Amino acid sequence: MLRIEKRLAPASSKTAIAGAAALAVIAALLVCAVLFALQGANPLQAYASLFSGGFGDWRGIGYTLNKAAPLALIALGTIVAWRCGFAYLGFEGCFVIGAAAATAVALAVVPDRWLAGVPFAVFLPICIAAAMLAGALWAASTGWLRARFGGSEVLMSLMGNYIALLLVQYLVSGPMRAPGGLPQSARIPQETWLPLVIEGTRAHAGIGLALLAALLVWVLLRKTPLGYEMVVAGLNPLAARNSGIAVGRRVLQASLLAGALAALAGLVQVLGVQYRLLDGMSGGIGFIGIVVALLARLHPLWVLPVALLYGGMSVGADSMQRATGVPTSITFILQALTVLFVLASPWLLRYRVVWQSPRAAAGRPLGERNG
Amino acid sequence: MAAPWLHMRGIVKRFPGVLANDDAHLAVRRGEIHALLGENGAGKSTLMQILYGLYQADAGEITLDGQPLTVGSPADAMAHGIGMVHQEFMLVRLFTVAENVALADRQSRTLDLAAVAARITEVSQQYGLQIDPQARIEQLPIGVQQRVEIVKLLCRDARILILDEPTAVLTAGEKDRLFAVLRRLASDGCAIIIVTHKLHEILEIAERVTVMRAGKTVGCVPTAGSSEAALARLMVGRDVTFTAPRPVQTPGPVVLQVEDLSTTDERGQQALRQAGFCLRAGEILGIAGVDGNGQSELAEALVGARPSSGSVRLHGREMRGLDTASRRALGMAYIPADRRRAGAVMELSVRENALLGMQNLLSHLAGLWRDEARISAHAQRLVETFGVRTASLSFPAGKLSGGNLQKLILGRELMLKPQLLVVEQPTRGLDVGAIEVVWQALLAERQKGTAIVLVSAELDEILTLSDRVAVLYGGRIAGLFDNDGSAALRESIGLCMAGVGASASQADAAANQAALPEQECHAAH
Amino acid sequence: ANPNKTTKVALLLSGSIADGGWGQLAHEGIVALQSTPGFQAVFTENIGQAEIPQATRGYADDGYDLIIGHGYEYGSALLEIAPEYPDTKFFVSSFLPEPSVPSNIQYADLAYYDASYCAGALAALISEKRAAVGFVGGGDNPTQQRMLRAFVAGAERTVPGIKAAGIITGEYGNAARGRQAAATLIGNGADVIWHAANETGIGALQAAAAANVKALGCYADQTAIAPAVVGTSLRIELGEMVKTIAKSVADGSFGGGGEWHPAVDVIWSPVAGAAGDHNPKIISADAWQQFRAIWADVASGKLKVAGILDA
Amino acid sequence: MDSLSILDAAFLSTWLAAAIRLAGPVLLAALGEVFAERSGVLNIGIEGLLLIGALAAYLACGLSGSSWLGVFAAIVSGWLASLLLSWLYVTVQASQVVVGIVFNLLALGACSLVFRTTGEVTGGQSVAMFPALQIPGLSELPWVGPALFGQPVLLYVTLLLVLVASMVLQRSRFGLSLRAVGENPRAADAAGISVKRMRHAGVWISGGAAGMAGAYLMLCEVGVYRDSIVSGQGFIALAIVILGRWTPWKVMLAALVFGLADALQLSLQLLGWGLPPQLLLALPYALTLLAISGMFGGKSVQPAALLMPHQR
Ligand SMILES: Nc1ncnc2c1ncn2[C@@H]1O[C@H](COP(=O)(O)OP(=O)(O)OP(=O)(O)O)[C@@H](O)[C@H]1O
Ligand SMILES: Nc1ncnc2c1ncn2[C@@H]1O[C@H](COP(=O)(O)OP(=O)(O)OP(=O)(O)O)[C@@H](O)[C@H]1O
Ligand SMILES: [Mg+2]
Ligand SMILES: [Mg+2]
Repeated sequence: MLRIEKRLAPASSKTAIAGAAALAVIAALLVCAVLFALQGANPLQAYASLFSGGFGDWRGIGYTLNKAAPLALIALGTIVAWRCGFAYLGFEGCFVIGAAAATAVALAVVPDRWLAGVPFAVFLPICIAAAMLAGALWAASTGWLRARFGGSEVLMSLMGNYIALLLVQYLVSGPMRAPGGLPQSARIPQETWLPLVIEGTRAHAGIGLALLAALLVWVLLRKTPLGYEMVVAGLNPLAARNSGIAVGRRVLQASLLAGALAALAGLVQVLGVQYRLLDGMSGGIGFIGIVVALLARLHPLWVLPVALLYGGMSVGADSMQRATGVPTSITFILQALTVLFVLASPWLLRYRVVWQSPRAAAGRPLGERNG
Repeated sequence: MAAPWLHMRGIVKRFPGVLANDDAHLAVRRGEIHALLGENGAGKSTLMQILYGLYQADAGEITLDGQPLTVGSPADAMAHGIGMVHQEFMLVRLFTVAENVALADRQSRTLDLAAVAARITEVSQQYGLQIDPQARIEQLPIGVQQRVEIVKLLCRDARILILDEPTAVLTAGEKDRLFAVLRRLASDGCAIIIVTHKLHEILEIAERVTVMRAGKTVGCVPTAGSSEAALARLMVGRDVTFTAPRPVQTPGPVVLQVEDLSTTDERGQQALRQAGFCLRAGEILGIAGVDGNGQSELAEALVGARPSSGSVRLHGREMRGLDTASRRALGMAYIPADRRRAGAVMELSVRENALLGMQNLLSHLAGLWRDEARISAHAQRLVETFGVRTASLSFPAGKLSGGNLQKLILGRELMLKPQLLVVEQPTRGLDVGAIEVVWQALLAERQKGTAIVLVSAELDEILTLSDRVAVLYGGRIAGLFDNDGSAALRESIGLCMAGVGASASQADAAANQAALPEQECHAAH
Repeated sequence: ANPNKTTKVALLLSGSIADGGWGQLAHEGIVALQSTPGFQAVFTENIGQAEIPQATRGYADDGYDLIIGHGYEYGSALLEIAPEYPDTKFFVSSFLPEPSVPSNIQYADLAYYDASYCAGALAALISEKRAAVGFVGGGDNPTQQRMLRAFVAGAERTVPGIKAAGIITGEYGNAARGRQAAATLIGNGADVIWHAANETGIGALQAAAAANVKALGCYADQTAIAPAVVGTSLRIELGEMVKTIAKSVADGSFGGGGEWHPAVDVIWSPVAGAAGDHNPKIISADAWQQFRAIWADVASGKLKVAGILDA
Repeated sequence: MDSLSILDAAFLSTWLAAAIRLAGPVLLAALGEVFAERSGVLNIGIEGLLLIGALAAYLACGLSGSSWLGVFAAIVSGWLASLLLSWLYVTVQASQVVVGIVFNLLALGACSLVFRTTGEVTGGQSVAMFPALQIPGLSELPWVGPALFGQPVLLYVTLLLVLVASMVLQRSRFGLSLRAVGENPRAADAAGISVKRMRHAGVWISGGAAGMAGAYLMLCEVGVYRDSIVSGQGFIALAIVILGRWTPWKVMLAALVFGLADALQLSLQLLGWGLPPQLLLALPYALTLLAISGMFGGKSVQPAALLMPHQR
């Protein structure tokens, strides 16, 4: 007979982990298939358009890449911060701060402003530097508060998000508001837009920035003594300090880098997609980026595939909604369930299914159980 | 011979990849103090945690008074009168003593802290333990915290008390007091199981001792008529030497000069007051004292892990304002007391732990890029030189036994070829075999001319290894002695630690010595 | 136009189609089109600000003939996308953002200020204490600010001596805050409340009901929410708007490149559930008559609200 | 009338009344969250739980016509939803932050779908709401009377619950165990307390309380369901717990601070000073941030094991 029993230790092979995650995704798809059927839509057709929307053609791939780029950048920021023991949640704030800085610089590329007429190759580094600096300082303010006074960065950064969002809301409804005025800035000049990288799609160069960032973060954490110090400081600050690692400084550096990466995501969104600063343009991306990082198990190279999958799924969800006309709430449910089930999937690894003849089961001595 | 009261038979416990208990036995009688002995990793703690319901055995049975007993949880254990004092105290630091005692009290459904406090007072008076029920745990010294643990059990009428390495953090005086309480309890009919690595303590307190090796029980012998050597042989399977000869050698030039060093503890209390001493190459200075008298703070202040005022000079160079990294670069090394929490990174491999502190040396491009080949070679050499028993270099350090982990940390620091080594409690919790290895390593380092500051709560250890001994009391250096190995010395150190023996002249001498300029340092020898 | 061709219409919404107002009314137009021969109509709701470009291009690439961006959020995004899809028509239910726009995109001036002015006038007319009337606004944007000013002008010009005040809550979807805004106005003397804040406005009506002061609904017929106090609701005929624009695309009369200006009585209508256009228990016949006169004057252009506001 | 002056009694009392009304539901949700966090779980999912409670209250009250039945349904459904949360937080030990964030998305989708399919059970009408309870005599007091003594019954229930929560946390065996689990789970485990059971209980309490807070929102403030009804109040509740340092009566004061700032932002518009509303809205968050930064001491007030999973 089939029996489910608890393992001594959770299965830890890569196949087991991937298999459990795949099971989780299938379970989410099955649950939502019922919802589709109840709404009178054909689940198979829905899932076909879910897949083809995000990956089925170049156009969809272009959107997927655009979605993935900022997600990946925020996830990389998460990795740097969290691996250094800085459980920062303020990426929503860094994102909009970075977006605001990028917009401000891009809006200076007009006649009579300080960047009038600079070529893109000059503009871009300046803009990236400005955005990253703004985000870095924003995140590092929390890092500094923690290093200096010992407050919890988890809670502080949650509060910081509101302040950043309200600050940007103030900017777009006040000082940066475009004439004529909706709560948004003027459109940035076309010369400052990120170039498109795939013919016939909207895919912009942001994905290249994300790729580069992933490589750099991987190199930092795996190949450099600095990264080693950050990881050690994250795993055991006390031991790190005793062995001569300046933990406070590493945390501050990690928070600077994390904020800079999330701000870069904001820049990518402004220069690549929105072309202006808007109220509410983050829309939770700072948190989804954290989700991506965790699904990638805080590994910088896994971030890209996970971000692409997540991005593709939300692009696909749009086209699924167009194709089936079901309420968007079902796509919310599908996305949320998929993530929750994947997060829960390690739980499956604690158990295994064993085949056991009934006789053997009866003959087992009492107490000989696995703990 | 009376039938055992508590009997554990054929206990098997598997952890992933480890057979922690393999057919282990334990038989304890009513009113008996029973010791459990074994090398690090022999499975003592595991066996006790099974008895206390924290782990479930894979096989085997437990009987109490001949009745089979199932302990599914600590609550079960307590219901049967089994209580445990863990190596790491299980106290909520922000709670008061009364709240901590009430926490584990399953008897009443309501919370009546006043009644609990009254009971604490009653029990502690009965056994001569002095405890203020309203004190917050974080304000209490270690020795008192342990008393709280015991009172916790007594308030719940525990009849079988398990103590896992209870003396590892206690001073001689505290230990004596603990033993008095244990004897008292035993005479009242309790059974006490005590896990310890200190053979003389076993001979002193226990009636019988069960010895474990690699998860198995290898024997149960009465202590009467036994000796330390015999126990050690039983446990390790070979003869063990208990003394390490400290060869006579003339110390070299002054390495470390400390003047007026003061610092505070976590709570902002003055923990170290104007300490001063100097130390020469090839010399070991033992820092003795009752735990919590500023020893840790002194060590941390020396290596820059704790902000301090005053002067620390290494080879005449002022260290003030330098952080740990810079001080290490200038030749300091540090082995903290709590190896698991402060000395190594449990999640990382042996190889990555061997790298700790050397990450910038074992690199290309002046610290920009890791040099993997040299890192591996370094780790390999460390493991070989210091005999760290590990499955591979990629084995997680957290899964090493205490002794092996200590060897790893010791080796790591010594391979930095430090001029000054600050080491705290180097053998705490280690078995006699491992202690031997560590002592030899420290003496070899002394021979190479390294100056060593040795902080230890073990007076024996200090007297075995040190050339000179400083006693800390209340954050002050209350006495500074040359170690002549005499019995009188041991006595005066003991008195000094208790804060009574520090005669005015000695204290003055210490204070003077603190201010000694370099030449007088020479003259002192 | 080819009579055999189906016209494909897509409606994009930032909020929900079940918001009981702005989104729901436009969605009703889509539902109507779905049963109209010659039309295929779909919608996507809850589109975040950042998703607008992608959602719009998705429909445009799928070959939709008309894409309606419902709300100010779409103003600039669709303006940027329209030139890429010359064969697709775009419509945004908000003001013209720049003087000249491509010929395949149309904006709308939905007579908000005219309606607000009339609402202010009616509020003042039905105020019993004739001391103060109040307005609760939604998002903090110039349209809402100007609606507030139109409301104030309508009230204070119609009943001299009355004071009109308003609070812009900053959100369209926060009913609890809408309630407190209205309660604040009532506490400071207002005895008639109007709102233009969608779900936030529901809270405003509840505050009026709780304090038993008169209220006027907005966007949809909101009589049911607080039957005892809502005298009438100014319903905005967004369903009609959707149908009108869709038909103009189908028959080729789409007037792109500028702004659509329906008169106030075309795009707004007073409704009060079963009671018809107003609840006589709350609005006296006399007040209603005076309001109707103002309404007609504004609709005919005899009374120019824009002129008053810009003065 | 020229009543819009800041020193006017009407201005002050309406400001205070609005503040208290805004504070009520978040205070209730925050009280529950105190239990979750005191046990070591940061339950970011209360935003979603509030929404679930609001919908349950709307449906139950709309179908039965009884407000109290609405409250009951909200508590039960909040608790049911928290079963999923506590399984993920405590049993699976998935990242609490991520579970909470994603749960909020799930709750929004599910509530929206349920509302769509069940439709307007009331035909667009408000459900039966709790009226403001005028406490005779007291509610006529000048300045504070209407604000303090003219509120719906659930506010008084909430204030009572502040007292109950205080007593339970400080004076009961359950509270002691819960706090121990949040401070030192290993010690609690060794004392025979089931860490998991206490944490499940903490999350369930926050589920029930957040559900009830949703009912508060629905049955005292809004009356009809919309997807946007909660609009961030769950997150404000989180902030309030922090500002109130995990202590019920301080949480109550913190809720009042938030309510006062929010209501002041509304009231000040009547003065026409033209202050950017964002400034006042950001104020309580900035205050909270400073309060938890450790700059003013007390860095260890946070439950020591918050966010830390426990394994033997
Ligand atoms: N939680 C665990 N997971 C995996 N292995 C464990 C665990 N606990 C103990 N072990 C292993 O079980 C063996 C026995 O450990 P145990 O703690 O019982 O030893 P011990 O005799 O108490 O050692 P020490 O003298 O150092 O305290 C060790 O080899 C250890 O590696
Ligand atoms: N989480 C764990 N996973 C695997 N092995 C563990 C774990 N925790 C402890 N061990 C093993 O259990 C053994 C005993 O642990 P214990 O905490 O008693 O440390 P120790 O070796 O006695 O050192 P110390 O006395 O300094 O605490 C260790 O030797 C270690 O190998
Ligand atoms: Mg042990
Ligand atoms: Mg040990």
